[in-house]
Amino acid sequence: MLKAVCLREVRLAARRPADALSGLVFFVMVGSLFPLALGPDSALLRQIAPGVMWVAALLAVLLGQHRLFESDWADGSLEQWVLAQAALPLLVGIKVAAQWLIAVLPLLIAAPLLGWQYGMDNASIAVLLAALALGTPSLSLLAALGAALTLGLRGQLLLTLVVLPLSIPILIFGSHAVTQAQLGLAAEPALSLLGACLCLALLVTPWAIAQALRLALE
Amino acid sequence: MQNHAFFIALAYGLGALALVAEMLWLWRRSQSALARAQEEGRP
Amino acid sequence: MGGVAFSSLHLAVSGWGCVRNGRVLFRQLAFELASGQALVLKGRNGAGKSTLLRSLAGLLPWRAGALSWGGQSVRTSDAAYQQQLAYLGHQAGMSDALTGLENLQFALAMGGIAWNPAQAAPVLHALALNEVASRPLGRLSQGQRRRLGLARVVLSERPVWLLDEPDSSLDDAGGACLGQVLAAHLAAGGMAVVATHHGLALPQALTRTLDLSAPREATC
Amino acid sequence: MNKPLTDFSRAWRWRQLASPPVFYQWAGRVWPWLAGLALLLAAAGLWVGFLLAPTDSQQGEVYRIIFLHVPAAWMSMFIYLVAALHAGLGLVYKTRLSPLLARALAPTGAVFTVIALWTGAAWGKPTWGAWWVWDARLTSELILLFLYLGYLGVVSAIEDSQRADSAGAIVLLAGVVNIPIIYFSVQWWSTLHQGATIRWDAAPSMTHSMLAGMLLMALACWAYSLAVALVRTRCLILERAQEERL
Repeated sequence: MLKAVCLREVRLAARRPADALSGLVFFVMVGSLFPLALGPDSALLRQIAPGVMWVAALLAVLLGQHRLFESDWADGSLEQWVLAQAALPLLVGIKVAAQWLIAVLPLLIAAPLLGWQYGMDNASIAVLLAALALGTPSLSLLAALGAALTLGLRGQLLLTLVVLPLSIPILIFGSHAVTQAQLGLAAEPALSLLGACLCLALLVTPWAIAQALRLALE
Repeated sequence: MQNHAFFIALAYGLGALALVAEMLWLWRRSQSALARAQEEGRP
Repeated sequence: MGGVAFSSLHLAVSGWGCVRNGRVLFRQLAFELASGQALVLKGRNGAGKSTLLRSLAGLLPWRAGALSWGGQSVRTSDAAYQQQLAYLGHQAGMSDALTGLENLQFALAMGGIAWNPAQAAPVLHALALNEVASRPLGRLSQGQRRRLGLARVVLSERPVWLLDEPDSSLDDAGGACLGQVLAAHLAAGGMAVVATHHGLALPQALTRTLDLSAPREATC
Repeated sequence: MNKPLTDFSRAWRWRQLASPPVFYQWAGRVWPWLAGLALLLAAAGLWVGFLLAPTDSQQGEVYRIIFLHVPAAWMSMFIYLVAALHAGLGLVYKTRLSPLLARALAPTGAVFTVIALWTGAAWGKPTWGAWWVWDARLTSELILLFLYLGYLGVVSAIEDSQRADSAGAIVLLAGVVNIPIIYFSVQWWSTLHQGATIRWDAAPSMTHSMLAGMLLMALACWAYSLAVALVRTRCLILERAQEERL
């Protein structure tokens, strides 16, 4: 079951690489736009780096996931998922995890490059990576919830309206962890809070997503 | 000190405006719902 | 063809009513179905055939009435009941970007069935899918997609088939093949509910017909 | 929220109210009284607030915005919780009335959130010298407005009313689970980025008449919210009945 879902997601991503990589491209481009708009003042750039990176990552995840269930819904696969042997929340969880590996993990690989562009030191980049690794799965789950709730509806604005308020804590904890590291202070409290948010998201969202998908099928 | 009156008026005026707008909107909505219900008989 | 025999089964529906988009499609619907029997749903467009099938599949909550499976009452999304179902809707339930075989393998894995080429080959052959199954689904015709959907249902080894116009966009040979597949499934002790506008090539003794555009008091 | 707090003895009759036709009749009888009560209480509250309460020694007259600001902020949070409670009931027990109540309450909650934000801004400009400061309470209130907008957006975008109710309930419940976290994170964030402009100790020390004015206004807001929610529920019941008959 786990293997089948992952294999399918990987195959789909391989057949349509543009969809999978759009989040990465968005992340890098938005990250590169800020210095162009603000000027090359390295002290300023270093100061805004955590915030910019986190906002860019948040928007990239939202953009990448907003059509997560769209094609499955349109071609009837989702109906088969409901009738599958495994429980729907489990399947949904696996799908989101696979999508995170495919679409969001490249962001983490690209994040150090952006970090160097902004003049961050290596220790803060390590914290940035840890924070992104703990925070983006929660963002993915929330975005998947938004995608399931707005399945088949017009307008992408609705998804952002639903998901952005819910993702504010992750944004705050995530960028705070990096800021702390830049100031040479302990980042662990913020990282543990991110981990706690992830645990909560893992516990709650798969069921909520499954419920929303059932509603969309009615 | 005298421009405090201005801010108080601003706060209460726009607050009242928001509530009145909500009530008007609701009034029109209930009128149209009632009218349509009476076209088709009692609820 | 399937090679699986099902033990005796019983599906009963009583006093059913469904509402779709605020409109009552049918009420006080009742039927019973045992092993080896098929129910053919007829009716004009919009009479509620698809709605009935979707609520039988537990995808749509029914508004009134009861459904019992093997004598036990079933709620809307009962996992144990839903795992007895093979549902074929208007779409094949397969992804355009994957090949037919990949789609089939995935669908079977989701149903908890290991892919067995020896078992699949005769089914694919009977449905004339041998050549096309390795092409991406997006390049297949509607009829070929329909056949792949049928192959999924046949290979799913599930006792209750819910087929929503399986004969749409099938050619004559496909229609005949559908009849054979259904007859084999019924002979193995399965049951089927099929919505169709055309007749099915099935023995009269095994099929009942429910006309949803007829007055609702008529039950079967 | 939808029930009168007066007749505890007739608890069994409350259950009947869960049926939309009964509720429709009941709400029709009750809402004019509530509206009248709201007017009376608001008049009394404003009278106490503007004529009886003394001028604050530090802020002068401008603190009188508090009589609208604080009740509106209370209502905005409370209505969200009640709406989420009803939405959850509707989702779990499939009661027919609960989702309607949630939908009827949400717009009023959003209006109160806007009022709280607006009066906060009008209060902040003369006292802090800025229309907006990134303070924890203001920021949380703004996020609450976003949550309301998300709910209203989802509910109005979905055509099928059953799906709209349930999807809206999921949005509301997700918000409720998240509100403590949001509140905590924003609190944390603002203590870390403490701006120098805000001094909460500059808030007026309450006299009895100030407190009385605020409580009267809060009760007026309660009565207003109840009345408006009842009327809106009546509208929704009528609209649903028409939908079903189509």
